[in-house]
Amino acid sequence: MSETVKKFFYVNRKAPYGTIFAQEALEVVLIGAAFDQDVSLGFLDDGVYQLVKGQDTKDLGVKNFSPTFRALGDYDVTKLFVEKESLDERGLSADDLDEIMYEDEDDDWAEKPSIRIVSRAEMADIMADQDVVLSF
Amino acid sequence: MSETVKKFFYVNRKAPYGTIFAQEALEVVLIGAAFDQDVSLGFLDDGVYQLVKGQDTKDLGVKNFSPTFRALGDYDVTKLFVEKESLDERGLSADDLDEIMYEDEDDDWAEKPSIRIVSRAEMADIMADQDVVLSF
Amino acid sequence: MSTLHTVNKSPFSTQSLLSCLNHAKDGDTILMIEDGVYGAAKGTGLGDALAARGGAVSLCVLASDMEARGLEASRLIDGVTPVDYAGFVEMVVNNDRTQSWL
Amino acid sequence: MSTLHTVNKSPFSTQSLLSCLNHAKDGDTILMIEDGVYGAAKGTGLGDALAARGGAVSLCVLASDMEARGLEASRLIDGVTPVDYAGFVEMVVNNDRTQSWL
Amino acid sequence: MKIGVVVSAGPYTHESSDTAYNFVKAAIAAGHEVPRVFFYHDGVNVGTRLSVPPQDDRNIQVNWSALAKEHGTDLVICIAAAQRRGLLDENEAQRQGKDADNIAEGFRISGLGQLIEMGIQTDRLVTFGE
Amino acid sequence: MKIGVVVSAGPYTHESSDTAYNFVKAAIAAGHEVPRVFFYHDGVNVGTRLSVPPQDDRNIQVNWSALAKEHGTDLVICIAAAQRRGLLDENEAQRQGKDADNIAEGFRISGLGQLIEMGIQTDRLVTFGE
Repeated sequence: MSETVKKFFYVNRKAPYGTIFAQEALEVVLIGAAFDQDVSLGFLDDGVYQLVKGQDTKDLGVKNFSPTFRALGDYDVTKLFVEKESLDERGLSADDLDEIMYEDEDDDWAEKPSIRIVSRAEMADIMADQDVVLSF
Repeated sequence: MSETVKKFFYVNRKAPYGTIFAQEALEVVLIGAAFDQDVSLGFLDDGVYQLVKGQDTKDLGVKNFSPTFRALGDYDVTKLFVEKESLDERGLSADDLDEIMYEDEDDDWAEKPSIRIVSRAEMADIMADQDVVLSF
Repeated sequence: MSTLHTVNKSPFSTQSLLSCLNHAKDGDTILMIEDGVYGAAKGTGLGDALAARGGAVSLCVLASDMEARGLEASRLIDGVTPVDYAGFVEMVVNNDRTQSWL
Repeated sequence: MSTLHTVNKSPFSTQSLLSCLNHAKDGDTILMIEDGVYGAAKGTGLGDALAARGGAVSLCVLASDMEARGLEASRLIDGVTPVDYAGFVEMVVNNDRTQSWL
Repeated sequence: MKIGVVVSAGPYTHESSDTAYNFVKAAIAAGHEVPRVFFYHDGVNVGTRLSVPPQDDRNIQVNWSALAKEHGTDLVICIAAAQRRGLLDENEAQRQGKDADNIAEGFRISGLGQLIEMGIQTDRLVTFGE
Repeated sequence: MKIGVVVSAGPYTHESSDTAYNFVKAAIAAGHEVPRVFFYHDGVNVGTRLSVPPQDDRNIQVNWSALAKEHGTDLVICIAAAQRRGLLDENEAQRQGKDADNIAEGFRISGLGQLIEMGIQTDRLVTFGE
C-alpha cells in the first residue's frame, strides 16, 4: 500500500433498492477500508434512506444490505455523516435510523455511535475538506 | 397486420442526448408508423427539449436525431402535442421549437403544422383517451 | 374510462410524482412502486400535495417495496392503501390503461 | 482550497443542481454538463436561484452540450461562462477536488 | 385478460426488471395471460447468459428463462437496442462478424414491430423502466 | 498532473461515457497524465466487444480501445460489477463455467482496489455517471 494517507469521502445521495448505487457504493467502502486511508461517508438527499431501520427485503427477493452498515466499525469506518435537513425534508429523525456503533480504541474501546447528524452547512464544510470524493 | 385500430400514445418526458430514451422512442414511432394505428406523441416536462430548434451535435460526436421529427409527416405521424406549461417553466415558447409540417391529404395536401401546443389540462384529457401508452 | 398511473421514483429526487399528480384525472389510481413508495409517507411537504388529491384519486403503494425500505404502514398518509402484486395486477385489469411515469 | 462541482442532470427533472447549490462554498466552481446545461438558461425560476450565487460561485457550462441541445449563448444567465473540454480540464486541475452531483 | 409487458431498464442496476418479473408471475397466477415481454433500452441486458450474480443474490436472467419455459411467455429482445449494447444471438453474431454470442435460453431477438404488435394484440400494456 | 477517471453509467444509454472520453482526450492533449480509467456500475458495459452501433453513430468501445492503445491508459473494469452484468474475460469465463467471453481489447478486469489505488495515486479524480 501507499504511505500517503488521503481523506476519502463517499457521497451517498440515492435511496436503496430502486437502484444498485447504494449497494455498490458500500462494496467500494468495504474494499477501500483495507487501504488505511482516512474514510468518511456522507448521507444526504435520498441517501439518508439507506440507514432507515427495519428494512426487510424478504418479499422483494433482493438482498438486504443494510446490516452491512453495522459491520463498518469492524473495518475502522466510523464516520457516517447524515444531513439533518435531508432527514427533515423526508419527515425522518435520527430515531428512525439504525443504531450503528464502533469501539473507540483510543478511549478504552468504549462503544460510540458512528452516525453523526450534521447540518447542511457542516456537510458542506466536511465535503470541502476532502482529498478524494467518490459520488454515488 | 391486425384489423383493429388502436390509439397509441408516446409519452416523451426526457431531454435529448443526456440519455438515449428520446432517440430510442423515436425509433419505436418510426417502426410503429407502419402498423396503421392512430398515433399521437406527447411532449411534456423535459420532453419538450427534444423539439428545440438549432440542435447541433457536431462537437459532441453523437448523432443529431432532431431532423427525424420533421420526417414524421411522411409516415403519417402528424399529431405532436406539446404542453404549454412545460415550455413556460423552461423559459421556452412555441417559437423556440422546430417547424414540423405535414401535408393533409384530406385537405388538398395543404401544409399544416404537426406541433399543437396544448394546456396541461388538455394533455391530461388526451392521455385519458388512449388505448396504449408507451412511456419514455 | 380510467387510468392506472405508476410512479417508481422518489419524489424528493425527481419530478415524476408531481407530474403524475398534475395529469391524473378524478377516478384514476396512482400506485407508488420501487423508490416511488417514499411519496406515500406523511410528514413532508409533498405528502400534503398528495393527500389533497386523495379523495378524487385512489392512492396505493406496493407493500413489498415499502417493507424493503423500512417504511411502516403507520407512516403512510391517511387514505393510502398498501397492495400486494395480486392487487397491482387487479388494478391494471380494472383500469383501461396503465401509464408509467418513468 | 476550492471544489469543482459538476452537474449533469436537468434541474427540471432532478434535485441535483439544487443540492449542489446548497452545498457549494464561496470560491467554488459549478460546471453544468450533459442535461445539466439546461440549468444555465435564463427566464426560469431556477435561473434566479442560480444567478443569486453567481457572484460567490463561478458558473460555467460545457459548450458542446449546449450546442447539441440548441441552447444559444444569448439565452444564458448573465455571468455563466461557456467552456470547452480544455477549459473543463483546466478547472479540474485548478480546483483541489471535483465532486459530481449525479 | 391478455397483458403485455415492457422492461426498459437494466438488470441489478434498476429494480424494474425485478418488479416486472414479480408482476408477470402474479398476473399468471391470477389467471391472466402474458403472451410476451418486450425488452427495450438497457432492458435487453436482462437476456445475457454471461451474468454471474453473487451466490446470495437472485439470478434475474435464470428467473426469466424459467418463467418462459414454464408458461411459454415469449421473451423478445429488441434487435436495435441489443446491437448497440452488445447482446447477440448466434445468427446476429455471425451476420456482424462477431466471434461470440451471449443470449440466454428462452430469449429471442427480434424487431420493434413485436412491441407494436403486442400493443395491438393485448388488452393492457404495462411498462417497467428506469 | 495525474488525473484519475471513473465511468459509472452504461454506453449509449447515458452520455457519461462520451463525456468521460472527451474529457480524457482533452486532459492528455493538455499534457496531463490519465494513468487509469475505472469502469463501475453499468460503466462496465463500455468494455464489451460485441456491441454493434449503427454505421452513422460513434463506436464507444472502439474509441476507448484506441485511446488505450495510443496512450497506454489502463482501462479497468470492476470484476464484481462486471459479473452481475455479464461482462467477462477469458479467465473469468472459464472460472465461472461460461462458454463465451465478451471483453474488448485494451480493457482488463480487476478488483475495486484498483479504484482506491487510483484515488491514492492521482492528483485529481473525476467521476462521470448516471
